[in-house]
This record gives sequence, structure tokens and C-alpha cells, in this order.
Amino acid sequence: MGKPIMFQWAINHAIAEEMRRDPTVFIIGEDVGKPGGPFGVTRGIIDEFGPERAVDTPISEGAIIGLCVGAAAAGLRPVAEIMFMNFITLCVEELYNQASKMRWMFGAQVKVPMVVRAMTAGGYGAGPHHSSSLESWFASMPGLKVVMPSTPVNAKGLMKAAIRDDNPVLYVEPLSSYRIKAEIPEGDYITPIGKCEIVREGTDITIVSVGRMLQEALKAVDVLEKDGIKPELIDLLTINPLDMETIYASVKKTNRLVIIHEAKQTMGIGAEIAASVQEKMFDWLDAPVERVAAPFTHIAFQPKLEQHYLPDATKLVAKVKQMLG
Amino acid sequence: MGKPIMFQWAINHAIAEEMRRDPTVFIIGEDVGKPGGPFGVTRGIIDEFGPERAVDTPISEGAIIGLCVGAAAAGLRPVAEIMFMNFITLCVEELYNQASKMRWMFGAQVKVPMVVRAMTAGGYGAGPHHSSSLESWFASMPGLKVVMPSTPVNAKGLMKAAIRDDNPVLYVEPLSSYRIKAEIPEGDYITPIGKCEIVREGTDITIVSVGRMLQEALKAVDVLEKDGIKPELIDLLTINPLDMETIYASVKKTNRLVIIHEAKQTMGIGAEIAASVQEKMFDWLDAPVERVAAPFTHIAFQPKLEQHYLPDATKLVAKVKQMLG
Amino acid sequence: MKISKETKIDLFTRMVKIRTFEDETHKIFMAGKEMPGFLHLSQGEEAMAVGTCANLTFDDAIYTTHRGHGCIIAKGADLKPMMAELFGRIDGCCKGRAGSMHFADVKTGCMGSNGIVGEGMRLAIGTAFAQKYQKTKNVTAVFFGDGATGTGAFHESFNMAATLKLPVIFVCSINFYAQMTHKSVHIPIEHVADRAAGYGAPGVTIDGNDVELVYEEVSKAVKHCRAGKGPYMIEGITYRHHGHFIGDPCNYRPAGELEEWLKKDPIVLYEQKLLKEGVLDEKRIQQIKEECKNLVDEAVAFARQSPQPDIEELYKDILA
Amino acid sequence: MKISKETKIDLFTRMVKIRTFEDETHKIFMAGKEMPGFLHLSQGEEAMAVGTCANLTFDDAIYTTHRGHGCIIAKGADLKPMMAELFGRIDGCCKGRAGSMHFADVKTGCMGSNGIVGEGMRLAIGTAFAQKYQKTKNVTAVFFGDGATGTGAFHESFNMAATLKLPVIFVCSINFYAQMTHKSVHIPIEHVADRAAGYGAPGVTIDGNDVELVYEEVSKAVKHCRAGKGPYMIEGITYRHHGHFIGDPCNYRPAGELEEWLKKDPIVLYEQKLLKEGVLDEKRIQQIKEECKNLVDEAVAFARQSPQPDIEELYKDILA
Ligand SMILES: Cc1ncc(C[n+]2csc(CCOP(=O)(O)OP(=O)(O)O)c2C)c(N)n1
Ligand SMILES: Cc1ncc(C[n+]2csc(CCOP(=O)(O)OP(=O)(O)O)c2C)c(N)n1
Ligand SMILES: [Mg+2]
Ligand SMILES: [Mg+2]
Repeated sequence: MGKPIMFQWAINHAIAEEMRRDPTVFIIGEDVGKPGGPFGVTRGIIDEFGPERAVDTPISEGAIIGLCVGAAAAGLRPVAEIMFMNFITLCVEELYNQASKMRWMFGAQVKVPMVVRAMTAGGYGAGPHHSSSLESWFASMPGLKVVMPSTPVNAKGLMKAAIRDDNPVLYVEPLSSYRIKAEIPEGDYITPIGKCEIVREGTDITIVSVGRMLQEALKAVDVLEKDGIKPELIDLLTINPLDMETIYASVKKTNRLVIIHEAKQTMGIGAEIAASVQEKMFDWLDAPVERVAAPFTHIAFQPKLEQHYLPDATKLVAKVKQMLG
Repeated sequence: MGKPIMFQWAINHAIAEEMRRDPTVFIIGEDVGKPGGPFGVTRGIIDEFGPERAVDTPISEGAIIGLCVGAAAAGLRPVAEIMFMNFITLCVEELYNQASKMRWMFGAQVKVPMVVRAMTAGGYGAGPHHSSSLESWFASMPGLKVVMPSTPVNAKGLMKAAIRDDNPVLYVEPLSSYRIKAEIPEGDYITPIGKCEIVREGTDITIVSVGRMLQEALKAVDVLEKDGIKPELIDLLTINPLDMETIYASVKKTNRLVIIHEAKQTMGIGAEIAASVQEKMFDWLDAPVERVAAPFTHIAFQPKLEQHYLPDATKLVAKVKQMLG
Repeated sequence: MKISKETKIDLFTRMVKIRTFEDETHKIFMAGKEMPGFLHLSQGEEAMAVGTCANLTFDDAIYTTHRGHGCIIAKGADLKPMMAELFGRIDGCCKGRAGSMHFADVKTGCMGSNGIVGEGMRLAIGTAFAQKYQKTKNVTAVFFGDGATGTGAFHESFNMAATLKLPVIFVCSINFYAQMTHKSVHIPIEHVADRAAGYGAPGVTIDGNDVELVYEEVSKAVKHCRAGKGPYMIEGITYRHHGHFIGDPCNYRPAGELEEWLKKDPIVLYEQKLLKEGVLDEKRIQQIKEECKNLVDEAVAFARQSPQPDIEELYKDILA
Repeated sequence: MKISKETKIDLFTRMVKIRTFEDETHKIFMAGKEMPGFLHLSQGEEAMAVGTCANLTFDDAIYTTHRGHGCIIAKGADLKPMMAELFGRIDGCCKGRAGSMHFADVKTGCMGSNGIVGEGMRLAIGTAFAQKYQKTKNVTAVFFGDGATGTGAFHESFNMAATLKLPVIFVCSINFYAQMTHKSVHIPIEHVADRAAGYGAPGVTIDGNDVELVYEEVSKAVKHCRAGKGPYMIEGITYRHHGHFIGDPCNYRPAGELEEWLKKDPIVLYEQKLLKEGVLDEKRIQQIKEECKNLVDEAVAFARQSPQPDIEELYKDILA
């Protein structure tokens, strides 16, 4: 292990290392070049690799993703930045009708290896047009993978895996995690796409956390353990394809499941997990599968309202206690 | 009851009647004028109301919906046609960030009364870019309503309700139902948005059908009743907001639930219903909530593959028998 | 075109009002905890906002951007609810939910800022459609930046406005940057107003720091639109004195660039012009500035005393 | 520009091949049950496809539309897997999954038809980006219709191609209709190629039924692109003989319009020209037509004997 490194630099290093390894990898997006994006995640890449491989574009999310699809089909490995995830609404067409379907539709004539980075920004008062978590739409798209890193270690490992993957991968990064620091393994490593990670073993209840909610779940687990409750904590990491086997195995042991994610509860990824678990593990469940997630309203700029909107450790602790008692 | 009328004319009549009643209602979209859309749904409207109220546009889905939002905020009641639902990928921004949020975001300074028509086309060999059912994305958007008519009667009633609603409403119409005929009530009537309809009463299992799957569910119920099974059949009609109370009440009676919808099972509206039902009705369920829906792949142009992809009465019957036996 | 003395004073006053509001906002934001979220300021671009809005009534509509305080003040919105909104208070124009980037003041015809670059244009054609449909002679002006000219929204909206002959004035403030990226990187031609010809519409490029020039050009555009001739594009060359958002270190700016533009500050230039013309004297100018300062101070006081919204506000007004 | 005799014969032959393929396809589709889905035919527009693709190698790329058979045949794709695809058979170029509106033949550089109007343009700039990135001298041509000029895709793609100087030829076939809506309703100017100036790129409007003219203009565009000068737009005026899709009763067409255009059939015109020039005689023409008919008949026979895909095919190739 080297010295501690921030989440955002873990992403940066993963991209830079892959660009060194593979000349077909390039980054593209608004301001990804010299400024390195609005929060500096890709800073320095243009200096090392030049403007041919760190491409600033006009404000055209649809064309950025369309360009990536066409470039990927022609043999390159684009890494695009969409910035705030709300802007992905402008390239749903390209991600869904084109990127996710192309290989299958063309009878395997092409591969579409590309990574799309999109940032969720809950907790920053960024308001209704900048703070949404929209990943679940993309969880419904076969042919597209969706990963949600939660620590500097898997931020780096998942980015490398995403770049090396021969399929389009949506990589959802939380702004509020950018400054989290951790030691990360030296040298090259990947975090496999499509596998959950069991972060804490336990016997009383399974907690599945999605993306940055791992941080809240860890806090909650600490509180719960002090009260003598032993949760098993699973970091979902990939929401498409879902690693249901790991979750099923855990529920078999704990007989209880709660999912925490930042997106709205309604039609969030927790809905799919809950539906599948009750379907496959009906006789193993001692309580309904529960969800700790955002309510069915909009996220506010106003800090008090925003805080109430977002799920957190306190809400998770309360839910677990309710489920167990 | 008058003479039988086709589903597509039910839509047409609803729009025309509302346009007669309220001069702020107009239709807009590609080819909605003289041709009345590619399948003639709005035929004749331009002749009665003129091109000011039946507006042909360039191919610009984003601008069509943006225009509707701006016009609705200024006091009109647009009824937009998006044509095949896959094209709605090009106006997710306008529907999500703008239409669904505007009223709340602006502190109730405006209303955004508008209807967006989008057509699903499963069963027509229309292929991967024309046959998708994407409604569940929109079921996750507070501030936007989503209705899915299933018969000429509610096609008319829901369209009238949608036009009179003070909120944006996505109206999902199935191409394969356009020629279904039924007698519809004379005169003015509406089908309330946000209410399920219990189509058949029963005691053994609750079947919730979504949109055109009602036709398949009806066939399945006939088969099942011959075998002595008494399903309760609920037509969902609205997927946002969900009328969960009616479903809960039915499950209390039948203790079993299966949902059938044309969209993919993964992240389909069935996931949310299943998750909510097991959560709220855990002790009332004698079996897991099941889903009959499309598999996690793409819809093919190829008829045999397409048929295998789509849920139908046969698949529903098999699932119900499995659940009961 | 002869501009009356009252109009000149009005133009000047509106610009000073914006500047004062934004300078104060900047201070409060920097001080720390009172103003949440992101803040995009428009100091330096006041002539575009004021020259445009001075041609409009409350029955005309505007749409603006993430950098929209100036336009909304120019249109005539009350500073108190605006400031309360920036503070996230219940008396904010949007009950504190929206904040700087997303707010609206519908009664003065301010139909919304927008967090999504370019989208104001797609909404603007709708309001213009309604104006035409209802046979008013009103118009809609939509503000956007150089960066927004890259969006599909720009093209779709202009094209649709042209085919449907909608009364929309497309007002492009070229401040040379889209976030941190220079116009020369993201626009392939010198003057984007040249694109108007591709839609059969008039388009002009002007000095966006000359408030009278903006006023005059927009008055032509308004006449064109009110006459039912379809959209009109005005591109004004201007500059933002601050960074993209407050906190932006601006290290993408070449040395001396800001200093050159400060010399062309639209308010300073206009103040000098009005002094020279004898429309205003030093004393009256001082008075105007003080009046504006008082208005802003009252707005801040109003904001500070307004309570935070109750939690229930999160769940209200979702549906009408 | 002097066009060689071989090239002339090649241009003619490719056009005849397309026409023969599409006429036969039409017949089979109309006959009933063998060909599923929707069918969009391009008879009348062959000169645009052929004049363009005759300038390209298999290493150059094309993207086309829902009306794309002609372009793909012009590019050199084998008719057998194409026809099998239209029949929904396993030996189809896309294993029967895609059908007419969505197919591709990657080995000949046909990177895809598209069911979403305009989206080929957004993809095309990506392939052109790769061509530039990999320092090839290859180019990408993207076909689109008059209707597609209204899409945000058109603007975003052209603009990005211009800012990044990508080798893309934008080939617009004006056939006067977007589905059932006339160009005069959905395009606010006479010639959309005039829009190229708004991106600092060349744009020309030509007779799209004159295959040699298209060939010559595209050769200039190819030279421009191979030299790294960025995008180029060619607008060709042409006409589709059939309806928007097969089944369209075409009652939006004014009486006599089709008949006028049939007189300007690009194949008939070129046949007469080559006869007059002595490049071909009646006998050789007959021979070419028969050869094309044989190819198409073989393709149909090939399609008919190919099995339908197994159900497992639905689940293969989703991920690489
Ligand atoms: C669709 C979209 N893409 C990206 C962004 C992030 N973003 C915010 S402002 C901005 C630059 C806008 O530049 P310009 O239009 O010139 O306006 P200015 O900020 O200069 O006033 C960008 C890229 C956004 N808000 N929306
Ligand atoms: C984004 C999108 N909107 C609408 C449609 C429906 N549609 C299919 S073809 C077409 C007209 C296209 O016209 P044009 O670009 O001129 O091509 P042509 O059909 O004349 O070859 C439309 C509106 C679509 N396929 N995609
Ligand atoms: Mg700018
Ligand atoms: Mg056309």
C-alpha cells in the first residue's frame, strides 16, 4: 500500500495508467482537457497525453456519446465525461438505442468498448438540475454495464475494469466522495464488474449499500454493532448486471435484507433487488425486504430540505432496528 | 352505448372533443396535421381546427416537448405526439428536468398541463429502435403522471382526463391495440388518473395487467377459469402515481399476486409493485409476487424471436399454475 | 433611434442595480455559511440583460441561464424574494427550493433560469408559441451563452421558431468561455449570429457592453417579432468579470485579459457617457448607487429574517 | 473532372443493382408473409448513394438511415446476407435480429442503418474521429434526409466535426418529404447546405439525380476530408418513387408530382447518357440488368433456404 490517495485521484490515476498501457484509450468531454473538468478529476492528463487524447468538446452531450459509440465501433476506447448526471438525460438515446443495442443488433459484428463518467452530487445544494441519481434507468438496459464505486480503492479498480471491458460501461461517481482518502494497492489491479463485495460479515441482517451510501452504511454498522447487532454489509458496486447470487447467499444466512441507495425509492435499484429476493428467497425471509432511499419528490437546493431528502446512517439505523425489533 | 369504435378513434374523439370544449388545447408533433400521424390517430383534427391547432413540426423531439412545457407554463394545454416510444429517449431531459420539476421548483408559480403521446409497438416486427416499452423510467418521476390505456373505453376516458389534468401526463398507447373495437359510453366521461380498475373479481390470485397486456390477461383468465381457478384481474391503468391501495386490498383477499407487463422484467413497473407489496403485505402473501414480462435482452425484428420476447396469455397461464400448484 | 433621457437613466439604474445585487451576493457567499449551493455571477454582462429587458413589458417573457440574476433584475423582479431565494428561505421567489441556478419570477415574465445549458431555448419557443396562439403581440427573449450554441437545443429551437414563425429573440452573450473552455475551442466560426441566415432569420453581432446599442438592436428585434416575422438573433460580445462559478480560480485566463475588459466595463462606460452628455451628474449618480445599495440591503435584511422552509415544503406543489 | 469509362459503367451497374434489389424486395414484401416489419425503399435516390460510395473504399465508413438499402449496396455489401436479413434469417448480416431499418455490414464499412432519425450523424463523427486519431486518411460519409436536418443531432454533429476537424461528409438526400410532411413545412430555407457556412465548412446543393455530378462533388469532399480540413456538406435534390414506407398511400403528394420525377429517374437518365456517349450499347445494358437480376435472385434463394434463428439467438451477443 502506498500513501493515502483521494477518490478523485484514484479515478485520475486509473485513467492515466490505462492511457499509458493502451494507445486506443482517450478522454473526451466538456473541459476535460486543461481544466481537467470542473472539479479537476482529469487534471494533468492533457499534459501527459496531449490534446489528441484529451479532447475538449462543445456542449453537446448527445454528440459526445454518439462520437464515443462510433469511435468504439471503429476500435478506440473512449472515456467520456458527462459531468453532472442530470445532463445524461440529453444522451439517453445514444446510450440506450445505440450503445447498449449495437453489438447485439448487428449480430456481433462490432464491440462497443466505452466508458461514460457521470457524477451524482447530492449533498452540495446543487439543486434540482444538478443533484439527481438516475442510474436505475440504465440498470434496465441489457448490453450496458453500470458501476458505482464507493471507495478510492474500487474507484480505481472499477475504472480500470471499465476501460478494459469490451462493452459500454456507465461509471457513476459521487462528488461528495471525491475527497475521501484511502491507501490503495500498489501497481495494477482491477475490481471486477458484476461482483458485489462483502465488506463486513454478519448474521443478523444483510445491508446492501449502493455507491456512496457505503459510507453511511459503515457508520450505521458501527452504531448497530455497539448495540449488539451483527449486520452483514454488502457493497453492490455494479448495478448492471446485478450480482444477485451473493445477495441471495447472504440472505440465506441473515434472513433479513435492507437496501440503501441515494436515488429515489420508487423505481430505484432497490425495487429490483427487493422484487428478486422475495421471489427467489421467499421462504428464507423473516421480514419484508426494506429500502432506505430518497422520497418521491424532488431534491432541493435548500440544505435542510436536501438533508431530509437524502438517505443516511441515521435513517438506516432506524430502519434496521425497526426490522429487528 | 353507441356503435363499436376502434381504440385509435377513441383517442381521436377524446382529443377532438376536448379541443371543442377548450380553445387552449392543441396538438403538435411530426405529421400530426394532414396525415394525422403515421397511423392516422389524429386524422381530421386539422380539418376541423386548422393548422394553428394541429401543428406539424420539424423532427425535433426535444424541442417539441420543450415547446409544450413553455406553452403550458403560459396557459395552453398541448397534446404532443412523440410517435414510437423509442424516440422519447430524445426528450427525457425536457420531461424529467423541466416538465416534471417545474411547478415544484418554481414554488407553485406555474402549472404545466400537457399530454405527451407515445406509442409502444411490440408485435409488429418494428425492430430494436421502434418496439420498446420505456414507461418505467417515467414512473420514477414525481410531478409527471403516466397512464397506459388498455381498451377503447379507457383510451378515451384517460385521454380526456389527461388533457384536463393540470400536470404533465405521459399517455402510452399500444399500436397493436389501435384496431380493437368496443362500445364506449355516449357523451362526456373520464377515466380517473391514479385509479386501478378491477376487471374481474376473484379469490385465488390477483393478476395486475399493465396497458395492452390486459388483452392477454383476459385470455389467460378465461383459460384459468375453465380450470376452476378464480383470478382477480386488475387493470393498472396508471403507473404514476401507483394506486397501491387497490392492489393491497386485492392481495389481502387472494394472498397471491402476479404482474404482467410488456416492458422488461428488470426494472419494470412490476419490480416496484412487487417490492411494495412484499413490504406492506408480507404476512398476507402465500407465495412470492411474480412477474411475467420481457426477458433481459433486446426486442428483435425477427418475428419468432420477437414473439418469444413478448409476454402473453400462455406465459401468464403457466406462471399462475406454477404459483398455485 | 433617439433614446429619451428617462430611458437612459433607466438603463443606467438597472445596470447599477444588478451590479450592486451581485457584488453583495458575492460577498455574502464568500463569507461562508449563509448562501448554499453554487453561484454564477454576471458582473460585466449587465448591458446585455438591461439593453434587452428595457424593451419588454411584464407580459413579454424571458428565459435565462444558470447566470441569470442580471436578466431577472433587468426584467423588473423584486430583489427581496430573489435574495431570500439565494438564502434558501421560505419567502424566496421559489420558496427556497430552487436557488440561483433554477429560479423564476413569473409575474414579471421571468419564466425561469435553467441548470441545463441550452434548455431555456426549447422552453422559450413554447411561451412564444402561446403568445402567438393567443394572438397577443408579446414576445419572448431567451438568453444564452457562447457555450450553449453547441447544444442541439439551439438548433432545434431556432429552426422550429423559424418554421412556425414564433416571436422569439435569441440573445447570445458571448463572454468567451464555456466554463473553462475558450470560445475558439468550442465554436468553429467567428460570429455565431451568422447562423441565423441558415434559418432565414436576421442575426447581428454587436458590442454587448454598449447598453444603448443593445437596446436599439433589441428594439428592432422586438418590432420584427411583434410583426409576426419569426425569430431574430442578437449576439453581443461581452465578458464576465468573475470566474465561471465563485470558487473558480480562473487560471485559464491569459494574463491581462480581465484588465482589458475591466476597461470596457459597461457600467463605467455608460456612466462616463451620461456624464459627458449631461444626462446625469456626479451627485445623481451617487444617489442612484445609494438607492440601489439600499434596495439590496433591504433585500438582504428581508432574506435574513425569512424562516427556512418546513420539511413539509419538500412534499408540497409536486402536483397541481 | 474526367470520369473513366470503367467508372461510368460501375456507377451505372451499382444503380441498377440497387434498383433491382429494391424492386424485388418490394414484390416479396407486398406478396405477404415472407418479409416482416416495416420497409422503407429508396427507388429514385440511387444516384446519391452510388455517386457517394463510388468514391470510397471498404476502409472508409458510411452510416445510413432507415432508408438505407441503396447506400449499403452502393458501398459493396454482399446481397445475400442483406436479403437474408430482410427475411429475418440466421444468415442475415445481423443474424436476422435487425431487419431493414437497423442493419450493418461492417466488413464493407457499412457501420449501420438507424431507426432513429439523425442519429447516424452522431455516430459518424465518432468513426471519423477514430480515422483521424489513428492517422489513417480514411473518411466517413453519413447519409440523411431533409427531415433529419431538424434534429439536434444534425447541428451537434456538424458543429463538433467542425471544431475537431473530423473527416465527415454530410450527405443530405432531399426527397422533399419527412414521412408525409413536405420540406416547405419543416425547413425554413431553400437550401440546407447553406447552413454549412455557419460552421465554417463548405456546403453545396446539387442535382441529386445526376450520378456523375454527385460523384464529382463527393470526390471534392473526400479530398477536402482526407486533407484534414474538416467536414463537408452535400445536399442533393432527389425524390423517392415509393411512399415513406410500403403501405403509405401517398395521398399527400400533389397530382403529377411523381410523374414529373419519374421523367428524371436517375437510372433512366444515365442509361440514355451512356447510350448517347457510346459507353454502353443496348445489349450490354440488357446484360448488366440481367446480371443484377441474377444476383438478386440468388440472394432471394439464399435467404429462403436460410433457417430462422434459434430462440437462444435472442440471448447471445448482448455482451462482448
Ligand atoms: C447540458 C449541460 N451541459 C453541461 C453543463 C455544465 N455547464 C454549466 S455552465 C457551462 C458553460 C456554459 O457556457 P455558456 O453557455 O457560454 O454560458 P456562461 O457560463 O458563459 O454564461 C457548462 C458546460 C450544464 N449545466 N448543462
Ligand atoms: C428521432 C425520430 N423521430 C421520428 C422518427 C419517425 N420517422 C421515421 S422516418 C421519418 C422522416 C424522415 O425524413 P427524412 O430525414 O427526410 O428521410 P426520408 O424518410 O425522406 O428518407 C420520421 C419522422 C424517427 N424514426 N426518429
Ligand atoms: Mg460563456
Ligand atoms: Mg425526406
